[in-house]
Amino acid sequence: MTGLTRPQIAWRIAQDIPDGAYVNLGIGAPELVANFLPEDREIVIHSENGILGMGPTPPEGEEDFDLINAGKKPVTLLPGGAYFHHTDSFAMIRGGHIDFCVLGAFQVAQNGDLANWATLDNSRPPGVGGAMDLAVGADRVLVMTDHCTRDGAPKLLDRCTYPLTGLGVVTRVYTDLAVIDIENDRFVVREVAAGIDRDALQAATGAELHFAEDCRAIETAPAAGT
Amino acid sequence: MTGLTRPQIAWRIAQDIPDGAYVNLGIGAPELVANFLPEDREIVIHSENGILGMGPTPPEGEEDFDLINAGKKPVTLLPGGAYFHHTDSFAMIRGGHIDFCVLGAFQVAQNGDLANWATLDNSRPPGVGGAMDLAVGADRVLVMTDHCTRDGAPKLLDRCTYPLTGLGVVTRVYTDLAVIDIENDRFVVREVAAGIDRDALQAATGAELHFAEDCRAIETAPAAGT
Amino acid sequence: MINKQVHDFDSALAGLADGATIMVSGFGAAGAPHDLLEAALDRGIRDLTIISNNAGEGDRGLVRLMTERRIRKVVCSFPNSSNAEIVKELYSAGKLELEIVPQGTLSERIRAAGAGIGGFYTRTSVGTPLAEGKESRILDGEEYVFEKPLRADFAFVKGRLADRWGNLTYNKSARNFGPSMAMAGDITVAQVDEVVEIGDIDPEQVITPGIFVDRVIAVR
Amino acid sequence: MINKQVHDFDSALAGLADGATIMVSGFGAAGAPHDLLEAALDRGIRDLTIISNNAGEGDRGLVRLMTERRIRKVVCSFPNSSNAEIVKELYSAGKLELEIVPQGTLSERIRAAGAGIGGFYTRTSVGTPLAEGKESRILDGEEYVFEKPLRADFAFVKGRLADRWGNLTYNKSARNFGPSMAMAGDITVAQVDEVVEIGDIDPEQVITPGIFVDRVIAVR
Repeated sequence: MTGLTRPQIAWRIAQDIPDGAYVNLGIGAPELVANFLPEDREIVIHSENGILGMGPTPPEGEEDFDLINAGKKPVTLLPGGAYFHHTDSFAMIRGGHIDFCVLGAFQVAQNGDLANWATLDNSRPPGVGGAMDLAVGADRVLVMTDHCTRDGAPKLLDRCTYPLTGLGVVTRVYTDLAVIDIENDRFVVREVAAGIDRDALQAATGAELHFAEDCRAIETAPAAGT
Repeated sequence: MTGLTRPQIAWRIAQDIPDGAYVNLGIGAPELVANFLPEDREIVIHSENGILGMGPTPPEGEEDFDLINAGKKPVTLLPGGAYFHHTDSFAMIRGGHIDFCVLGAFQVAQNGDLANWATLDNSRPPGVGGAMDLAVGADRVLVMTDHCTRDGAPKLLDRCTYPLTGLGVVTRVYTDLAVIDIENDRFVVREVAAGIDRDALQAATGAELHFAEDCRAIETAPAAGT
Repeated sequence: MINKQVHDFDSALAGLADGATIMVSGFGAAGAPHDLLEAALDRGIRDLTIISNNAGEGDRGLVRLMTERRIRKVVCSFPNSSNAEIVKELYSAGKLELEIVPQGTLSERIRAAGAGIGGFYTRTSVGTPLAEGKESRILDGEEYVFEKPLRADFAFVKGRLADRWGNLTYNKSARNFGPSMAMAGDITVAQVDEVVEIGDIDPEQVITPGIFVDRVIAVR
Repeated sequence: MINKQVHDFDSALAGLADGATIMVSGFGAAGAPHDLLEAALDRGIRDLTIISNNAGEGDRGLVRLMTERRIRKVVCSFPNSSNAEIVKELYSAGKLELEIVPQGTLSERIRAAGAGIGGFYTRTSVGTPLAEGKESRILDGEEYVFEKPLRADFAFVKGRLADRWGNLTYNKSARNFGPSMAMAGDITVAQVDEVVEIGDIDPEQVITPGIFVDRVIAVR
């Protein structure tokens, strides 16, 4: 079953971010979304370490290691951007001022529960970062994830088995196989990747799927997918 | 009974503020203290509307009505001063960062209770301002007051009858007649104004006075008293 | 494109209705958004709840709304002003409801609303009439009073510079309640001296980031 | 005269003793006061409790203290780092105590200590393992968790400019935890790039007013 590439998922998510939105992109794969934001929209990216208006990676040799993103990689600041301290930054998150966040996930449950910070493996110290703040604070919590783990286990479940990040917080999940809304404690499939049939998608999912009446193929950008 | 003038009280208070102290001066008479701070000390005045390093009144014609003190009168800023917003300003007060505040009082009780924001007259709307924050937040709360009301009623009492500003907060009281510490729920007289005898002072006070062993005359500045 | 600048008061106040709760920045006249208040007056808005440090001073803004009986209630720390007898008159006549809040608690409650804090404990007002009816609690051996966040339908603030993203700077002590109120209004409208080009405000000097501001109007 | 500038690390760290709790600013390496931490290391200080967003990254500062087993406990949001395996090693071996706190809660708890807040309610962590054992409360129909202030004996912060009054500015996203930690340390020590003359920092641009800072040391 081959579905979307990560850049294709990122491109798809980017199409859902409207002009003027304030967005926080989680560490890792969600950072890719920044590369695909439509050029005719002005979208303000928030980084929890005290940046609004975060811009792209600087050219090699021009990095300033006092200007980094939440993943601790050098970034730039767009005109109109601002710096502020950590408590103010999390006041933005916790106070409900961020319109969208895009987070990775270990597991998502059909009731919107999110598990993305710890597993049941206790050999590594757990690290939560800002995930719990974003989960409860952002207006809409979008999840970007592979549909299954590397071992083929489903990540979309009737309930999470890993320690939770937030309860009932996820609004939409974007995977390599589908775009799925969480509505009334159910997974509602809005879009399916080309070539994936419904039975296969259901088999790869650990909870009952409900297909929207207007369920269609996931759009991909002509140029994306590399 | 004539004791100290207000400038003389202010001068006396100023002598107790050490070099390097952060001080908030209440609206009204306490503002006079700023005029008498010893010139060989560097004392940082805090104004609750967002100023540290407040300087003297500007020359006429140079007032900036965006640069005012808590009494809403034009002031200046000293080199090294800073502006900040109201919540940060009260974080300084409430977080215990202000070393001294000087407040006026309607009544002070021997247990350190302070009443300085409302009387029993309900015809006027009460206004508390920052008094309750200063009362609990400043390291030392100094009171500057006439010893008695205009009608001759004592303001230093065994307990306050007016609505309280703070409980057990006052550390020292400076009046036109005496300098009085509050220690173990008792008024301990440290200094008495020249020409005031102990019986007269006691008669003007609504609680028992205890005279310190080394009780002496209040010092006044040669040039003050005008 | 993001452009929060509006060019007339109808746009600045769109959605403001009778019965609204409005936060009003300012400490005395410094930082008071008089023009926004008077635009609300001109549009006939009434039955307002005002959250502001003072209940009006001088002869502009809140005092005019007060005089025209547009204000039902004021949540403030210090209603009295030497030159605004109207507050005293209406209060004495029972025609104005006042909620008196210690200044630091007022500011902290406003910030709490903007920061997603459900409530907090403060030592301010313990044992005083302003703590009556409020939960108290011993924490680490000290008594504290429970205080709740304070939000508003609109926040009116006054800045010095703004850009089209809504970033704000302030002038000296006129900063006062602006930054916290900007966080706590469902719709935050900033009256500023000047709207400058995007990028003209040094990102280190932005005091209120645009995320907290919905509309900006230049008033000279 | 006020002069908070010190010229050597003995003066910067005076009073720091074994068993101390130290707040350490920085998000990864940005804003981390490595030189203050290494001066503490050089002076043999041990048995430390560290409050910091990360438990060390790279090969300086916290990582060196960790490697030398000077740290008993870390209160942080994110202990893991791709290039600091020592944290994992010590943790797995039961030789390092960790208290994991959500990043926003960590920052808010630090601010609370500096601002005199006895505790506050947040929605962050509700229903998760990090809320276990904590009081929860329904406020306005939503569930919240009670969190307490977090103070320290020392706060080590890293600024860009300072003056002798202790006023600080920061550089870009290296600001991060500095301003809140500076409020919450009994003794706050700032490592800065440069100490400038009093009055050289624009009063509108002071990020941490000197009242929160006890000592300043320039490190190049």
